[in-house]
Amino acid sequence: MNPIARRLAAALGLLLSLTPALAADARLMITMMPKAKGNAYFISCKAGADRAAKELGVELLFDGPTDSNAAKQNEIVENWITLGVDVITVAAENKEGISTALRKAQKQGIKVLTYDADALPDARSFFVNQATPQGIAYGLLDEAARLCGEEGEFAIITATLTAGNQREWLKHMDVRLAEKYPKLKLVAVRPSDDLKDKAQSEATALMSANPNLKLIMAICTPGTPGAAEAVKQAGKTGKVKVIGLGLPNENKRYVHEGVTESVMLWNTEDLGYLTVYAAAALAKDELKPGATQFKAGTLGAFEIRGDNILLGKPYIFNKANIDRFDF
Amino acid sequence: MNRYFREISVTAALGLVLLAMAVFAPGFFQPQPLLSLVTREAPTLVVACGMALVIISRQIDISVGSQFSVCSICAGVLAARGWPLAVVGPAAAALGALLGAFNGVLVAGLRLPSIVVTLATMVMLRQGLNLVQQGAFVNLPDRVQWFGLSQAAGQWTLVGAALVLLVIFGLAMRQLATGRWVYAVGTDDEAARLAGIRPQLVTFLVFVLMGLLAGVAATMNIVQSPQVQPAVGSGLELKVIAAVVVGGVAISGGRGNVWGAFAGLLLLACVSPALTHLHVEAYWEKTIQGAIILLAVVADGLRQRKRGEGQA
Amino acid sequence: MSADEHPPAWRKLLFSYESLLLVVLVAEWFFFYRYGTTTNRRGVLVGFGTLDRQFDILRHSCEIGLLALALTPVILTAGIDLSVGSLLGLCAITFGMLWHDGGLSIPVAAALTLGVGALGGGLNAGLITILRLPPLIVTLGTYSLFRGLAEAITHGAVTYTDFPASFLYLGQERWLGLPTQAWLFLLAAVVVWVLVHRTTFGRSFRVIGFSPEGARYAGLPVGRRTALVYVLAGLIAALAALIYTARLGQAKADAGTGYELFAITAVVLGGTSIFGGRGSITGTLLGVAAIAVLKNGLACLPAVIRLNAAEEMSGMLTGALLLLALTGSILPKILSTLRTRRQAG
Amino acid sequence: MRQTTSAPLLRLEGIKKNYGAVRALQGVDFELQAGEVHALLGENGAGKSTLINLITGARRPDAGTLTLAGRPLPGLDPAAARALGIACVHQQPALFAELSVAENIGLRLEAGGAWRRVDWPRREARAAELLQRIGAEFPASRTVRELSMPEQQLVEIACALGVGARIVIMDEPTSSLTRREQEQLYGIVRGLRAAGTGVIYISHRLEEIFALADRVTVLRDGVSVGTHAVAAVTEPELIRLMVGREVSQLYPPAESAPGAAVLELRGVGCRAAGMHGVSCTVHAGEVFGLAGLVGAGRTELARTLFGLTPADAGEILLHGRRIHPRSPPEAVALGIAYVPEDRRRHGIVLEMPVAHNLTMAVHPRLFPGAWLRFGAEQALARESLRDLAVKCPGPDALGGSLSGGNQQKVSLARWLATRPKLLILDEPTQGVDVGAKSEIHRIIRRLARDGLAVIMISSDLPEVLGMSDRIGVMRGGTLAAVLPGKSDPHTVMAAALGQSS
Repeated sequence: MNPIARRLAAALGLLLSLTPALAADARLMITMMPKAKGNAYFISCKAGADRAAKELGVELLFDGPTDSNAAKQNEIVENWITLGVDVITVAAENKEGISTALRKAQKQGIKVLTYDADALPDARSFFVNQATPQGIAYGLLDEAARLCGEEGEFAIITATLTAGNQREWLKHMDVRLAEKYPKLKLVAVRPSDDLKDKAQSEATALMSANPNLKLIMAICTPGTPGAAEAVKQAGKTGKVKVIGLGLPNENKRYVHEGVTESVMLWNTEDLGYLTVYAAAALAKDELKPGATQFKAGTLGAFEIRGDNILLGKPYIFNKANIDRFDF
Repeated sequence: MNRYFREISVTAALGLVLLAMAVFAPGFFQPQPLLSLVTREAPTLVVACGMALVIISRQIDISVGSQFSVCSICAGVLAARGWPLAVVGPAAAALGALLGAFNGVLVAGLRLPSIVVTLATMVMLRQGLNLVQQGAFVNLPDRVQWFGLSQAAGQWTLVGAALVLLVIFGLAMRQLATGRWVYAVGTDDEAARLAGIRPQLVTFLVFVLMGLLAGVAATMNIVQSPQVQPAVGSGLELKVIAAVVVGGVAISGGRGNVWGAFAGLLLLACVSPALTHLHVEAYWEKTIQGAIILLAVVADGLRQRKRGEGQA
Repeated sequence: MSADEHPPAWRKLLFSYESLLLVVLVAEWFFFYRYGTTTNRRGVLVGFGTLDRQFDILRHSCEIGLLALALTPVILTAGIDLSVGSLLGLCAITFGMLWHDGGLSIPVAAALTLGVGALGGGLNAGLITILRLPPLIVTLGTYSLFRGLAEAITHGAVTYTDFPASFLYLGQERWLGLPTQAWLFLLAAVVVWVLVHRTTFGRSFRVIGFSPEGARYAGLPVGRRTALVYVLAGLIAALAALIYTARLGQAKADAGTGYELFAITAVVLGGTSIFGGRGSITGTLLGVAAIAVLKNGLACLPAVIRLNAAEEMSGMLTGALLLLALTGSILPKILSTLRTRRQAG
Repeated sequence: MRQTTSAPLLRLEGIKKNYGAVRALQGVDFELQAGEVHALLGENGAGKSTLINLITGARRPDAGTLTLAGRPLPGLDPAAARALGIACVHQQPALFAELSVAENIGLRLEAGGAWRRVDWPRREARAAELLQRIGAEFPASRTVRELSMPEQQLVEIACALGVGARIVIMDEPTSSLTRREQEQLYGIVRGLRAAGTGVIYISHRLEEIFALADRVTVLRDGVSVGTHAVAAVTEPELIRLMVGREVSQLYPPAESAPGAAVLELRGVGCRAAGMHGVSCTVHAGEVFGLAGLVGAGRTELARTLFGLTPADAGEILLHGRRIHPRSPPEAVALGIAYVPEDRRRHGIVLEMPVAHNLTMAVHPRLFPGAWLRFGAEQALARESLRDLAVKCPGPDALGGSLSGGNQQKVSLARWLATRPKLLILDEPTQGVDVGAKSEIHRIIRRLARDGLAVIMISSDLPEVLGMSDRIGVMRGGTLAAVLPGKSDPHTVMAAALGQSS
């Protein structure tokens, strides 16, 4: 696999022939931190971000923990502070946890932006909001309710029991369930440790444990294909519906086979793209508090509400449209 | 049959759990889902067999999880580039054997403590994989899944294959001279040397075998779904070690067998689905698994005390 | 890594494993100082060479450093404790719970947390000394158990935050020029050093590590001494939990996941024999430093940054370093055997 | 007496072997005829074990030649040696503790490839037959871990028999056997000789050699100093050859009059240790010998007094005060010292400096407040080393680097440093060379004279008789008789075996 070869060669090459230090190029230095590097969701964010960086001619540093880990996020931010970068953009694993480090960055005159998952308001200038936790939770739940006819049993597969954003979504869902879908019953929440295979096992168990389960909702990207595979193997395609967060590429085959009804996700590439543009603007003082609109390169204008730059409604990918996306 | 007390007691415990499930959650036994769950554990069983050997020879290998991942991804990449499974499988096994051989050289050749050596290789392999793969899924062509057979056929093939391997190892460890040599080396390698056995060689081969089985298991895993995730197999090492130990293989070497490991694995593996069926909240899972491990060793301890071995 | 704590002759000191490690560490440091430090566009000195960075390294390595300190006596007795990382997590949420839900004052909650840590260590100690069970397995069990309890108590969900600044000072501010927790770490290091190198406790640890039977027949209280190392480990894990909580300003059930491996790596890299008996606290400290500098230094190398591969590379290099250290430690043996072979042939 | 003109079964010529700097063998010649028992004598460190290792192929000689029945054997390894019919009964049995007796024997005897199938029934049958031949009472299915030391020794011997060996090496085979088992062993050895097997017999017990051997070769400092027909030499001559000097008399006379009672036992027992109803009194300044067969409960009694297996019956009085030691630390605090039988596993810590070994039992006294005081430690160590004339480079030398006799002295010195009231010695001279043996005896005497109460466990009957002021004889877990010091061997033996004499 030559990408591998290339990476390794690059790694060694760069390490040995010690490249000119960062200062050498006088370009803006923007950093971007995902919750977890390995996560396909953020990899596609990076794709968009890289595109933006190329257009703007800024240096983009993309780094984060390999597993979602609040402590590591802080350490990396602190490292960036001492590297004297211009802008730090973070998808916060834990609101309070990260904020201490971010405030420190602001004190050093580094601009701070959050995307995907927000930190405390006073720890950043803007939050690139792909969709509020509430929006995601309600979106998924409404879709689920629609598919189940607003009644019956459904189950949820999460990343880990401790993942912050997941808990937040679940909280909103509980509220929504209570007030809007009394007949819809959440029978179980099972962790998948962000492992597709574990999600598959869990889903299998869920189905046999709850014979009249109508739907499985996976709220972590590896979970959705995992659950779908389980349903497919159980031969319950159509009988037990699968929805969840996920990237088109990982779910196309299941959507086409009719295992997965629909996958919800905002356009992650755009998210990355917008974030970098906003960051650059922030550094150049083109983006100031109080702005109500922001124009991001080829994507055109985005609305700013308060200190939230809104990416727009999440997409619902389904048979009809999923082939139009490649990320 | 005092000699096989542990194996029997674990099997009994497993029986009890299954009985309880039959009473409180008969749904647990629907054939199809059960088959799927068992299939998911088939690769783990293969790895557990290897781990049993390693621990019987008084070593330990905590790098199996990483070996498993590396083999899975490489196998996946090869398959994705259109290599036939008939080539991919052996290739993965060979790669595993190679990784195992590396551990083997350090442990048997240089006589370094296996726990530290494999700790190092575990980190190196895992991080190396992260470096080159960056967490990206590998999508497999459709023909790969279930070896291109029907799903049921594929699942039975995998379960069958795992069980065949289990039986082979079960018999080999008891009936073949080599098998007994592993026990001999695990009990006292100097005595083994005097008895004309070559402990270094045996240890080395055990590690190679461990790696090979990890490779085989990886292949058995990737054919179960159309994608491979690089994070696959993280935490596998502890799961397997726990299973083997619960199954009555003594960490001090020379005692136990793969049958016990099999029972131990099943016991630990059915915790999660059992909880799901009993509608117990997921966050008790780790606690219960920990409790089972402790229970098993405590049972050992008490029994040894009764035999008055605790003394002196 | 000599077995006796005698103040050794300068020769011995010069050729000791520790001094070798020190050389490696210094080389490492200067390498990163040279290639990891630059001035950025605004002409500000940035990167590895800055004082801030050095302090960050200190702050980031305190928890793992503490766990390494905790593990050194354990490994000296030829034991192992895989549960320290999980215990850190359990203690972190215990503290959060006691303070937030229990409404206790910070000092009281902290004290109780230390108690819980000692208790957790006590569980290991009891199973290992009273039932004479292999530490590897016992702590493998408690490794799951403690983490499991942490998740069960919080349902995995609860995250305790909004700790008072007075407490966060412990993990985020400086006192007398150094990060506050560094002082605590230093204190712990000194205490453990004295315990291991200057008291009969440390001596008995080694005896037990070399030959538990020999220790028993020498009239040493083997059970109590062995129990002590595990209880101590639990206590220090609890301390690490407090510092961790203060540094992040949050207590969560996943605190300290995987730390045990880093700690063990540091201890072994520091020259403590996994078979017991041999090793030193100095070595452990150097081991911790070597790993911390490597990890943070790589994160300052432009090449590595551009590949966003700091974590992966430090992982791989640490592993390699560990293998090198091991091979180095047995090199003399190999050479001597070769020499005798040559004489023979 | 056999003809020594026929071509020897085994011949060693000019054998040299170094371990690093240590020159273990510096030119040894040795020959073994078919159908003879050839005793190998020599102080510890004279090179006996090295020689065995060379013959069994465990090690390679640096120089010299081995010829088996006229055929030279370069590059011999354990497997090859076994194939040539060379078997060895090791002093410390090298067995697989976790495996069954049958398997232990099988692993040693069965030749053949790695992939051959194990024929369990045949294994079991063969093992059973061998055990029966040497009159062992335990089944072949038993796990070795559950066997006693002598029983394990018998397994070793069974292996040697099993190979149908042309050469059998026996390294102190009787050191831990009971009298009855010894007699059985003698029978076996004579049987082997009659069958034309060559037996190399190593022992420190001269009477054994005179009872059994045809010829004897003496090693000293890695050189063979002569081979003699046993019929043609006397004990003193042999001893002179071994130590290279005249050892006036092995057992120093009792010179002290027993004083006040130090230890008093009233029906002491311990179920776990299988010991019961022991009553006796030991006085200051006396050596109380404990005779009896192995497994009669002597070591068990010692371990009970030392708190390793606390007593659960009767009462123990020390200087008239009731005591109940529940653990070694308690026993030590009470002034009880126990020098264990197994030097290398219990007596000293091989990996640690002599100084640490010497001070191990006196931590509380020597290091008040648990603070190590290196100066005091060194001083104490030097003093002890001087007192007992231990041959070693200095306090910082590792315990493992010392010879057996000196290790024993260190182990003894450690306990003298505790200034005990009661000193228990368990087989103090087992596997110790003649020179060191007599030195240790003199030390014991001196201690008694200085008013210490000494309990000396020994399976070496002459030693017990020679050293003891009074002799307690144990049988079946209890004290069967207490006899005066100068009783004759037969009464003691009779008491030990339970016959009324």
